[in-house]
Amino acid sequence: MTSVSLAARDVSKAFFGNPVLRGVSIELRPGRVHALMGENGAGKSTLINILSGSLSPDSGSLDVGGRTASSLSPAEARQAGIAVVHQELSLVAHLSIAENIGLGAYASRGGRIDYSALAVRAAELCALVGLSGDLSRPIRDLPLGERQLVEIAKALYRNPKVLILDEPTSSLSARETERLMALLRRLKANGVALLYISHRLGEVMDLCDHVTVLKDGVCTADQPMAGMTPDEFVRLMVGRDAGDLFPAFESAARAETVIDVAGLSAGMVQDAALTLRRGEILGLGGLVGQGQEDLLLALYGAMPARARTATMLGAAGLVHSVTAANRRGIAYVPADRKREGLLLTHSIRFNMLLPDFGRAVSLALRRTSTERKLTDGLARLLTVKGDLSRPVQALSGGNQQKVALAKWMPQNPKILLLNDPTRGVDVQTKREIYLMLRRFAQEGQAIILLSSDTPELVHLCDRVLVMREGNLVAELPHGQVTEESIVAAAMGVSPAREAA
Amino acid sequence: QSHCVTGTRKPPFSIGWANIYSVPTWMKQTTDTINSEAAELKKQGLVSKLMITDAQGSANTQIQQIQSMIDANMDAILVDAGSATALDRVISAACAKGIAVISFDSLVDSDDLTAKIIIDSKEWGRDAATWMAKTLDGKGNILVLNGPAGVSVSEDRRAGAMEVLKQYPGIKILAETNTPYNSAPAQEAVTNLLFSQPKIDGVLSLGGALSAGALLAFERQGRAPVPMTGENYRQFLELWKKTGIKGWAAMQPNWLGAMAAYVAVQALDGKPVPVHVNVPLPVITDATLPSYLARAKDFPTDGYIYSPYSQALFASYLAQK
Amino acid sequence: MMPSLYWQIQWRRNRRLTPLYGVVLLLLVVYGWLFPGLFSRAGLAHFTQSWFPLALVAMAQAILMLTGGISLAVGSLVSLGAVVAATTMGATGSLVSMLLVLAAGLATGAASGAIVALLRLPAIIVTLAGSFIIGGLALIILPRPGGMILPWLSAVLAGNNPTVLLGLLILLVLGWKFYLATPGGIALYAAGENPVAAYRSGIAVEATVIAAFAISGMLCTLAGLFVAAQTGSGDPVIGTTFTLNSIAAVVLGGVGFLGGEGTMRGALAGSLLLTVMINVMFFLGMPPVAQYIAQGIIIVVAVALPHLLGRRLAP
Amino acid sequence: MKALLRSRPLLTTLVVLVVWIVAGFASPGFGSWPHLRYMLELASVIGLVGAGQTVVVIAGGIDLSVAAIVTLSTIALPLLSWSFDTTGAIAVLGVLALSTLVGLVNGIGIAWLRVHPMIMTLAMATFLQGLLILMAGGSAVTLDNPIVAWLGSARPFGFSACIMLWIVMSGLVLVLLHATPLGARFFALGANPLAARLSGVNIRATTLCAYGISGLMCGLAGLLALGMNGQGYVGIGDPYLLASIAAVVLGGTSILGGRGTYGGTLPGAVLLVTITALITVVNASPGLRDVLFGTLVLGLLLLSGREAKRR
Ligand SMILES: Nc1ncnc2c1ncn2[C@@H]1O[C@H](COP(=O)(O)OP(=O)(O)OP(=O)(O)O)[C@@H](O)[C@H]1O
Ligand SMILES: Nc1ncnc2c1ncn2[C@@H]1O[C@H](COP(=O)(O)OP(=O)(O)OP(=O)(O)O)[C@@H](O)[C@H]1O
Ligand SMILES: [Mg+2]
Ligand SMILES: [Mg+2]
Repeated sequence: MTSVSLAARDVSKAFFGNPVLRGVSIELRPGRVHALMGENGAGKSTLINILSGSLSPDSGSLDVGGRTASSLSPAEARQAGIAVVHQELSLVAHLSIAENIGLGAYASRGGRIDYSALAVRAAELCALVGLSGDLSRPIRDLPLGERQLVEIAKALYRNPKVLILDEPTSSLSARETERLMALLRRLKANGVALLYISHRLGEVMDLCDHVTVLKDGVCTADQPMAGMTPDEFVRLMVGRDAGDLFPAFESAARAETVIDVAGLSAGMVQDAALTLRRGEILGLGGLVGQGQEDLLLALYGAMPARARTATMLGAAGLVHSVTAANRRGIAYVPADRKREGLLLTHSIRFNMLLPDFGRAVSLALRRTSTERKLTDGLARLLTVKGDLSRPVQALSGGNQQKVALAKWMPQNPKILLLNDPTRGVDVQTKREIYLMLRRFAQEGQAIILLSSDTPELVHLCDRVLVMREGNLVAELPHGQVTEESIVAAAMGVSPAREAA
Repeated sequence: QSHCVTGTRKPPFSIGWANIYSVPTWMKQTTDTINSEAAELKKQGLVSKLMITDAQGSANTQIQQIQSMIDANMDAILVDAGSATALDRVISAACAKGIAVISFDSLVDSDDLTAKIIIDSKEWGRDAATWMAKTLDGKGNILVLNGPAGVSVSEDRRAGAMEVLKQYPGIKILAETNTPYNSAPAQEAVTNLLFSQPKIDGVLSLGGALSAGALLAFERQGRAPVPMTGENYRQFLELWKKTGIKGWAAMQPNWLGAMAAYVAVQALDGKPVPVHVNVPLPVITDATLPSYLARAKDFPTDGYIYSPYSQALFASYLAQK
Repeated sequence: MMPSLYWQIQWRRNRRLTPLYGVVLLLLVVYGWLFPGLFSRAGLAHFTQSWFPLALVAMAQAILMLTGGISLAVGSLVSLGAVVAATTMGATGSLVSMLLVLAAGLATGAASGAIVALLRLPAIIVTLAGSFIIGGLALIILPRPGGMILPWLSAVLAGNNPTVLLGLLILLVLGWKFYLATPGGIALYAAGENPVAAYRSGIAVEATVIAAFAISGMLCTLAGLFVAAQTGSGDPVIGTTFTLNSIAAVVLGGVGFLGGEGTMRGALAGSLLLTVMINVMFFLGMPPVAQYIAQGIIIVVAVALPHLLGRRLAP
Repeated sequence: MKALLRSRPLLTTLVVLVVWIVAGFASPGFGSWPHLRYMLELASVIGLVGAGQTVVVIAGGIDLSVAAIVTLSTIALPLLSWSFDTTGAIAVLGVLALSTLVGLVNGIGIAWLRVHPMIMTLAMATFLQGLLILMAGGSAVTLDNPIVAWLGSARPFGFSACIMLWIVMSGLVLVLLHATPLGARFFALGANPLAARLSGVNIRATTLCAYGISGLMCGLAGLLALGMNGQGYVGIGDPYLLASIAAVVLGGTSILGGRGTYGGTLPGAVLLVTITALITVVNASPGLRDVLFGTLVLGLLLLSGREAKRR
């Protein structure tokens, strides 16, 4: 053992009798990027919560800076130079970006927070992670992607010796991801020990030197990255052979338009024109926070909007409320499941039924048996395992996302507005979701897919619209969609909007 | 010359009525008597306007409102105090500005004002307890029903009653209660006591609607009602008659308000007014009960049946030493 | 030059409250117009005295609500403060008595906070039970209104000169601003809005909550001390109405029920609105019925104004 | 955690039973059936107000106007009585409609004007106070509404009519909360209004329903209080504001919304009445009695009311 920055030895953890980690060991070394891989619910976040002092293990020990302890407190972890970018972001919504970045570790002068020092340092870090704009904005006003950048900046603020990142890129676009990768490489060169969790295989293989794979709370691999192939990875995580991640592209678009709006303005969105046809999958890309989300919300009636002309599903005019949208057959899956998608303290079953409550017009009593059948079916479809009466907050992040998506299935919506639907979802499930989207399209549903995961846009979409500063700046047909073309359009490098 | 009044104030006078809380029916009835007295005095050219404030039960707000009355330079301020001591300073301030301040009903402790229209709460308690002791021949188990704790009227009545009861060792206090001066909470408390006290010979109720609640409690639990004191609350008087108990009721007549307005004008008008204006405690007995009930329909069902009043009556009390 | 980060943050927090400030200002102008004496020394003094105790309890309530709590014991604590001051001042002198008052608030507050934070009981019901216990103590100490406050103290705090009171208020607000700009102050917001995030960021959430309760209790008994000075005596039930009024002031001032949202300025503006409204209605010569109805309407309008004006706040 | 949460109502019920048994041994009259029945009668009024309060709190709000609505309905009953209405049914329906209407106005202020529930309902309470000054002591006639009198005092089969009404209403409320779509929407709205809205819950309609139900329940409670007291008066509703909130929270419903059940409010209401009764029969100074009351509430809360641990 040469130098070990942080290690867990044989740790186990159970929640209410359900073992989540069983004798897992992991060793982080300075100047090495360590990948932690596994399916949704494999126990990755639990392990890093133990490493960072947010949870205490039931058994096993931790080695920190040459000392062995049975558990850590968050304060001790911080003293040991451990910083975490949490998957479920640990930001305070009503405080400003800058205050969040420094939270719990402010430099103070005469007892007071040194705001000017904080401003300087926060601005520096924001530039580093690629977050622009006013640092006094409260977190609640930021789209998810930007929150993720703040969370990263917050971890960096602590000058960590050990940096743990739990799906830091799950809502970042290619451009921000690239920047983050460069940053992490620099940290690695400076001797920081990194632990990196992601469901985006490409990133992991690019960045990481060593990998630990968890399956059902047990370590199934702990080896150098060199020589690993994607297929091998999937086999280690899932236990069987992987197929292709993306189904073969085959357009199902029909002639009939379901959305035709022009001059749409809402929130950041200015004067956007957009058509969507039955059976079409329309991608929405660009850097984070360029107004893509506002566009979806406007079409969903969840945000005040106006349009010069609008026809949606044959009826004139925009929808002006969510209930009206649902009635017309429009459904929306938000990216920030915790805030916008789920009732965290309620059961998985209750969450899956949510839109059905909204739709039931009669005051007749709910029938438990029907509800049970429905939810059991959805759980099987999306491989959400375990007791459905557990609160949804007890699910792993990826599985929560599945629940947020599942609830719309019984509605058979005619238009699906998806805001990063595979955020934090493991490869296996991603594949299932992609297949499902294809099937929906073939059945004639129209889909708008806002995605930060560029390969999704490349492989799934009939067309991709790219947004920049609230404007639709490019429209790329399937064949022309590449990672480069999207980034170029997003950065304003490409000429004006190309014709479809 | 009366206390506070400087003689520079000329009729018609402006009067402020600083009510502690105008929602309860007793207060509404009182305000009505003040209104009609003010109307009368207006006709006589003595009053120009009547300004009413409502402190919503807060002594602090009452201070604020009296301060506003001082700021508006009212000629007189009538006060039903939310606290016996809290208004001392603001009342002194009013007095210092030559404003006639009249305290009635819930009195202030201070004497730095034009007049207090006194129905002695201690005496109230003494008389009630004396009646009860005599009725029980100095021997028996009683309940004592008090108003809210920490409020001077309630504490003073109780102090008076205890003074008397000490002299009757044969009378045993089974339990005491503290409730707002309302019938429902009193009924609840007495009912609970009925279950734990098999033998009760009398209920010494020290005010308001408490006795009505107590009688209802006896009735609803099928217990034979017992001798009871009380106040001129209409529901109590009606139940008193209906159940045929031996009863006794004192009265805090609502026309104390009208009288306060009258006294204020007298003082401002240069008539000498003593700081302590005593009003003999009006009492209702089995004998006088019918005369009150005969007028019941003129009063709200959840109100108080007070005795008739006139300026002549007020004048006679003022003249009393 | 760009305003500094600190001021930018402050400005953002304030912006949402502009309509409320507008209503308060309007009422103040109307009041000053109806009663020009307001601008005299004594006029200002008296108005400040009316406002001061409510301002203090609003601050006390705001601190708790920022940490995601609430107190129904505010009124009892005010009574306790008044009673302790009025019963001890004669025997111990003013300084010791004042210290006793503050200590009583700190101790009861910290005890409630400890019960809430360490035993994990809901603040609303703990403080409801606490209101009976504390109110009962006040009654035991002083069963009937009485006691006394040294006249010089009454004169200084509640005489015809507003300087001391305004000074005290400014001192408190500055104290609060200072506290807010310390790591402990921000911890208050963080622990209220997102305790898990606060905990993960290394903030001692329990300690923060207990500190908030303690400070809040002290502000309440301080209000009690002032009420005693203002009235020259003690009254064991004088504080009762402060409980609901403090909550009204704070919620009017835009402090959220779920913690972490809102400002002390808002709470103070809310308390000012409730105070000035009473005087304005008096000088407009409204009868009690109209006072109640107008009060209900003014309160709703002050809060609904942003929506009525078509301005949209984030849901 | 889940199992413990679910049994909060059960724990509260157990606490009530233990208190009853212990007090029954200490004082025989306390544990007698007529006394227990009487306490249930008292609890029925708190329980009904608490039913509306539970619904509102679960839906993420709070209703501070319950006391005023209860009073309003007792004062309004005589005003809505006509001589041709011999059964009193029209007056009763009129009162219930009026109280529901007040609740709906609360809902409109909250859902459309986006006024914070505390502010809206507090302002409504203030507004109603003004109205009560106008109404009270005016043309009020003695209560002679047969239905209300029956509700307040009848004991068919030795069981009080008001308790039976309470049981029926409890059943309805429990079904509403836990077995209807509307009930589910209350929970969704209280747990996360934004997520509920994006999932197609009609926030405005749901809010309106919650406050309407609260108004209706207050109206019913007012009729019961009126029947039991034989006489309405201004202030008759005052005790029910804090009592209803306390019953809700004692019963384990989260004051922050989204979690809870009326099944907890039921024993919560009984517990409050029981503690009050206990304190009444204790011979002590008023101050000491208050201290005892608070300590008992706190102590019993420790047995039944701990929140789940954070980590
Ligand atoms: N607080 C909790 N209470 C109960 N169960 C929990 C809790 N937190 C996590 N679990 C369970 O522990 C298991 C592991 O969860 P964890 O969050 O560590 O998964 P993960 O590997 O991070 O998954 P993902 O990739 O989806 O984020 C899951 O089955 C989850 O349901
Ligand atoms: N507090 C709330 N939180 C979340 N959503 C809300 C809230 N209140 C209302 N909504 C929902 O937000 C949607 C839009 O609200 P908004 O106020 O913009 O509607 P509106 O019809 O434009 O209002 P108005 O009719 O007052 O002009 C409505 O469908 C409403 O159900
Ligand atoms: Mg995870
Ligand atoms: Mg609109």
